Amino acid sequence: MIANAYELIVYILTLFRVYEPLLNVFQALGAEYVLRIIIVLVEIAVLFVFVLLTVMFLTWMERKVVAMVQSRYGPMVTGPRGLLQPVMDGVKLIGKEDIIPAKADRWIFTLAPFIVFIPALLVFIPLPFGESLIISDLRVGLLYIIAISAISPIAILLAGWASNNKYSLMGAMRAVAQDISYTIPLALAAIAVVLLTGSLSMVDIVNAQGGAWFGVIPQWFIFIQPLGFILFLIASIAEMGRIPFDFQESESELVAGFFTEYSGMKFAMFFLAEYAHLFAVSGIVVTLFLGGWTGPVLPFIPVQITSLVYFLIKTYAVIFFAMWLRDTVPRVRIDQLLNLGWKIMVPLALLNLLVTGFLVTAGVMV
Amino acid sequence: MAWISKNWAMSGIIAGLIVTLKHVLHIGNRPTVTVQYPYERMKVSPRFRGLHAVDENACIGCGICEINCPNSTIQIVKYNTKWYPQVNIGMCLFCGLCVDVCPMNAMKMTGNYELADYTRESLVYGPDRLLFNKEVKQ
Amino acid sequence: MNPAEELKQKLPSAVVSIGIQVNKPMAVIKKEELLNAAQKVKEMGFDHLSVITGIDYMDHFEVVYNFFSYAKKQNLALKVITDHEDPEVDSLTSLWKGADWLERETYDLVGIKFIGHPNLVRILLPDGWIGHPLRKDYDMDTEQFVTIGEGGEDIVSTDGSNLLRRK
Amino acid sequence: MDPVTIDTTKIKSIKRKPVTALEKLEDTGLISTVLAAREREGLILLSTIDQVFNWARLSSLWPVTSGLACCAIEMMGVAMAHHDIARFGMEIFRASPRQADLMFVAGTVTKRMAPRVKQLYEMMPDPKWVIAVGSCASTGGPYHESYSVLKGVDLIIPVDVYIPGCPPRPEAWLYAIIQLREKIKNEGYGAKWGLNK
Amino acid sequence: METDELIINMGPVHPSTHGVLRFKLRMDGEIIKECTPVLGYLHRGTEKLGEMKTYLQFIPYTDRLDYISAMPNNYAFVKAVEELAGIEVPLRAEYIRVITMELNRVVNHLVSIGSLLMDLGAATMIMWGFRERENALQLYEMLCGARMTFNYIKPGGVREDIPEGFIPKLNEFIKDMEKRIEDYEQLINTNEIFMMRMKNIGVISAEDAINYGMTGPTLRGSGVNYDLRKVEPYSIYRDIDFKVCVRRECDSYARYMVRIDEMKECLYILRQVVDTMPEAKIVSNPKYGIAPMTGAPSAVMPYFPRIFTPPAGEVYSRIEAPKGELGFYVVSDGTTKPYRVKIRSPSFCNLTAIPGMVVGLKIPDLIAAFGTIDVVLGDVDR
Repeated sequence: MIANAYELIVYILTLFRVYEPLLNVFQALGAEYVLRIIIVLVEIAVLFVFVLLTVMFLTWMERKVVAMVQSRYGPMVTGPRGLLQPVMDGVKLIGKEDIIPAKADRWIFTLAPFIVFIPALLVFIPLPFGESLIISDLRVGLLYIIAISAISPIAILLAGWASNNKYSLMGAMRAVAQDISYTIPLALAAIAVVLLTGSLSMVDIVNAQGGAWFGVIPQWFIFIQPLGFILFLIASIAEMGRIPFDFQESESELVAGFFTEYSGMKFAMFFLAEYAHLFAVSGIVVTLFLGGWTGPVLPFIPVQITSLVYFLIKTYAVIFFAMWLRDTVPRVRIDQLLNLGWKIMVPLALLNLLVTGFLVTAGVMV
Repeated sequence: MAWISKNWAMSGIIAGLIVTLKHVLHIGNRPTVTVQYPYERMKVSPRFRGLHAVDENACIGCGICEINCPNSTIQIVKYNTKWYPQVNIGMCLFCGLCVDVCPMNAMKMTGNYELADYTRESLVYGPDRLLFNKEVKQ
Repeated sequence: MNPAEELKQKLPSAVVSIGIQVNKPMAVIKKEELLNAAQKVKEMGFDHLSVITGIDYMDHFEVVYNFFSYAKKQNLALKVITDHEDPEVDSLTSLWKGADWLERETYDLVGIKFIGHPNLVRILLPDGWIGHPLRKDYDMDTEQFVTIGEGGEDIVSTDGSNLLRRK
Repeated sequence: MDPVTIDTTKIKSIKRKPVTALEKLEDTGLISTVLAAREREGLILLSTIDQVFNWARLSSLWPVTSGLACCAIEMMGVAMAHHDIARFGMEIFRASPRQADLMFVAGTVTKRMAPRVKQLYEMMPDPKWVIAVGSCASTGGPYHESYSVLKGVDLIIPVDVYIPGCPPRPEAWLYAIIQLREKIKNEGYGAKWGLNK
Repeated sequence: METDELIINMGPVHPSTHGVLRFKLRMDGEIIKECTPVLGYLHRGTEKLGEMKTYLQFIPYTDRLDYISAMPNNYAFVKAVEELAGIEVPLRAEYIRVITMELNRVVNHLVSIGSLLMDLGAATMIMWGFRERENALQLYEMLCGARMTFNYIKPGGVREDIPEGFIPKLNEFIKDMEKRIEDYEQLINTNEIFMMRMKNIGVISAEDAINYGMTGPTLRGSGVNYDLRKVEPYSIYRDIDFKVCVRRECDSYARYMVRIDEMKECLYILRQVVDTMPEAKIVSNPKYGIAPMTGAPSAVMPYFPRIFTPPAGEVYSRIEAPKGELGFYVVSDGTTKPYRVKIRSPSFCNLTAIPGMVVGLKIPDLIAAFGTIDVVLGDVDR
């Protein structure tokens, strides 16, 4: 049993008979840890490239889905079916002039995009992409994810404050209020799942959903926790800041929300972070409620590959739902959003938790 | 809470989702309507008011179009021993008054709309670019 | 009986003459009695103030009010004639809230002052614009330019050097 | 052709802090290097970088939302299903000029609006382009006799492409966009800063 | 605790002000304390230009007032001139005018609803609206050669007769449109979030609406049964059977629903007009003006005057434009140019009510209320 990506790399290297010689070389130098560091760096590089490619694909997909709903084509000219469009956008943004407004707080203004971007990457660390495709199976994985996500409001507030623009500040305030009020139902809905599995580790949560009733219906938590799933989905869409809850950048109200004043590469980082967050949150939804990477095992294909494919299919289904919803509904008002969060979602999540707790203690579930 | 008790089913949103999904899947005469311009073109109506054209033989250079133009877009200039209108299409309203008033029916408006250019001066269309010859066309 | 005659019966002192404006009855009102007449007109059921028009006739100004009654489905026009030097009429904002902007617009473009208007400033053109464009003697040759001041307000000047590009 | 020599000592002796984008770029020495390379026609790599950047720029022109008058409705028409500006990757109408590359001056620029249009243009980061749409923006058009209309937006900001029409039909916009793409394709690296002339 | 009031400037270039309108907002947190619209960023001096152009030359300028629905503008000015000069119009020309105007009402409401929904954050509706609008514009292009600025209605008739193949295409459009409206209703009407945003927002009572001089769908949304097409029937509206769409809720949702209902009613009118259209192909008054001299393409080439001098006098004539009551006050001194043209634009008068409507609401509500008022800045600033 291969526990995580590090061991997987070691396993592959051993399979090609290069690990032993490499290890020997480094051991002879007395620097075994260097090899470990190199392998970890390779892991992180692969993750980074994967996230970058995913984000680019997601921006393309978003534009295509919007276009399909609106009976048009979307990007077509650049590359086949416009596939190169996100690359071009990225290259162009690198080549743009980087403006820092005269009245802005220069340091914070520069720092904020990084503070947004780094947690968006860090979230991926305990997220299992497939069987043994996980950077590190933290024992407190879920807690870690929720904690890391909580950093981004701070960065948004920094960005809004440093821009010295009324629209930015209002956008940042709204974003923070929204993030804080929706993290609570999000966490409460997740805790119900934790009660069922008895573990915070993401891998354990996935493994708990591995079986099937009558051999047909998979034992996903969506069937045991339908209310929890709906709450978690709504709260995560709100956390992602997408329509109908996109207050951070509601175009028609606040010009572009907290990144009104950002241009060039800094703006690109907000953009990247937003889509990385979208992918991460969808992945978490899949892991918690839709059985993660579990699925029918196929012969002759390594389980790592099939599980990755299952995971990606499920994740893109959730992402498609988010995009589809975005094209259908208008946005709600900020006070209505907060009402919904505090007066409806939190009590419902608590109720859900209470019922789950009773049932688990009574031994009905699991 | 009262609101959620009334709307817990979210039937309106679900109905909306169904409509948009119908568009995604092109169910029931909801096709993609885009005309990919440089490769495909929409049919332009014969009455379309685009770039002017002046019949070389019919035009008598009377200047009625010049006086009738709402914003003095047209000027009569000399070209090859005869007088012809010159149109500054960068200022033109494309209202068609000049076509309506032309006593010889020499002024026409073609379906040409690809007129974008890099300088303001090149938008002044002199007789050399406006004239056409009926005989040659037939 | 058309409403103009009715108005003349009710307020014989205010109405100078009555006439017809193509197919709408019209009454010419004394300048001083306008507010009174408007009050009466409103009591007669003309609740919709459609438009206020100021016309410059070189030697005098005319201000025309067009009313409509939702209940009776009738039209009525009131006309006030003012002198050219210092055109002033009473404001109808106390009776119709909709008169507010219409009067401001007339003030802006024609230059007729409305006495008793709560906020008689220019509405379409920026403050400080020289002249009232819809007067016949408006100087069309002098170009006026607008620039933005420190607080975002408009500054009008005839010198456009800050704005125009060096060629 | 003689190689262009760059006298770096002169630049350093001035010791001024770079303020504008042009000065910052000059400070890095990139422009002069590229220009020198272009002169010598030796370094293919750098001119390839040029081409890549130009390609990226022409493929993702994000317009700023700045509808002014009648043409703004046709601007919406261009973005909508039948013509679909998104095919060129241009459907991202940024509300904030800081993230835009292209400005459609779509409509009549009145005297009162002119300083704001100029401000909007100045807020956009380099490199940036302007398309003057319709008769009003090109020359003042129908309203060029009016007291309150600016006679052409090129009096206040530089314009790259003019589209005649009142308002131009969406295909005419797309034609103009193709013209602009052609223009960008042939630009040198420092073109927007007026250096390759 | 000391709190400070926040002053926010929305516009003039702001995504949701439908053009170049500016709102000066005095805010207490998120609550609007005072809202002052600042106009004039699109003031083009049309009224002054009207005094400088001849009657025929001024018709293209009327197109550019309310550029979403230009045909009623054309008609309103021409109607004023016709009343002034006492010109009779052939019946077929009146039918064509009504077709174009009702088609334009559909287009206007599509754009209005679409941009309202876009401001609320749902971009799909505007795309669908413009998709159908494009079909209507193709009909217009067939008819008069332009898409938005028509210059089609002339004193004494219309510029050209309808071309062949127009009526079948129009019928197809009507049939298509009826299906599309069902789609729109399914997408929006019952959407819970939409209702939450629109119900009881921007309430204006009937008395206030009348006092402010609001007209059109905004007034009918406040429960006043008033439509100039019924009250003072002009053109052929006397013979057409249609009902006035009225809602009594007085809020933004009612105004939105009035527009949806009116679109359906327009399609109903269009069907009627197409069915009862007279066959005689006379579309201009031959008594008035001179015929084209040579080389007329066909015998039915319309007659309309080149130089047009109505008698001296003044007239105020108004019609029910899609946005409300559109009036032209024309003063003639017997020359070829009008002495004074005053435009009573519906958007300008409807916008008057905004400051009173939004106090105590939030910025998103301002956007919702403003979207249902449906103004076009060309019409407001002129």
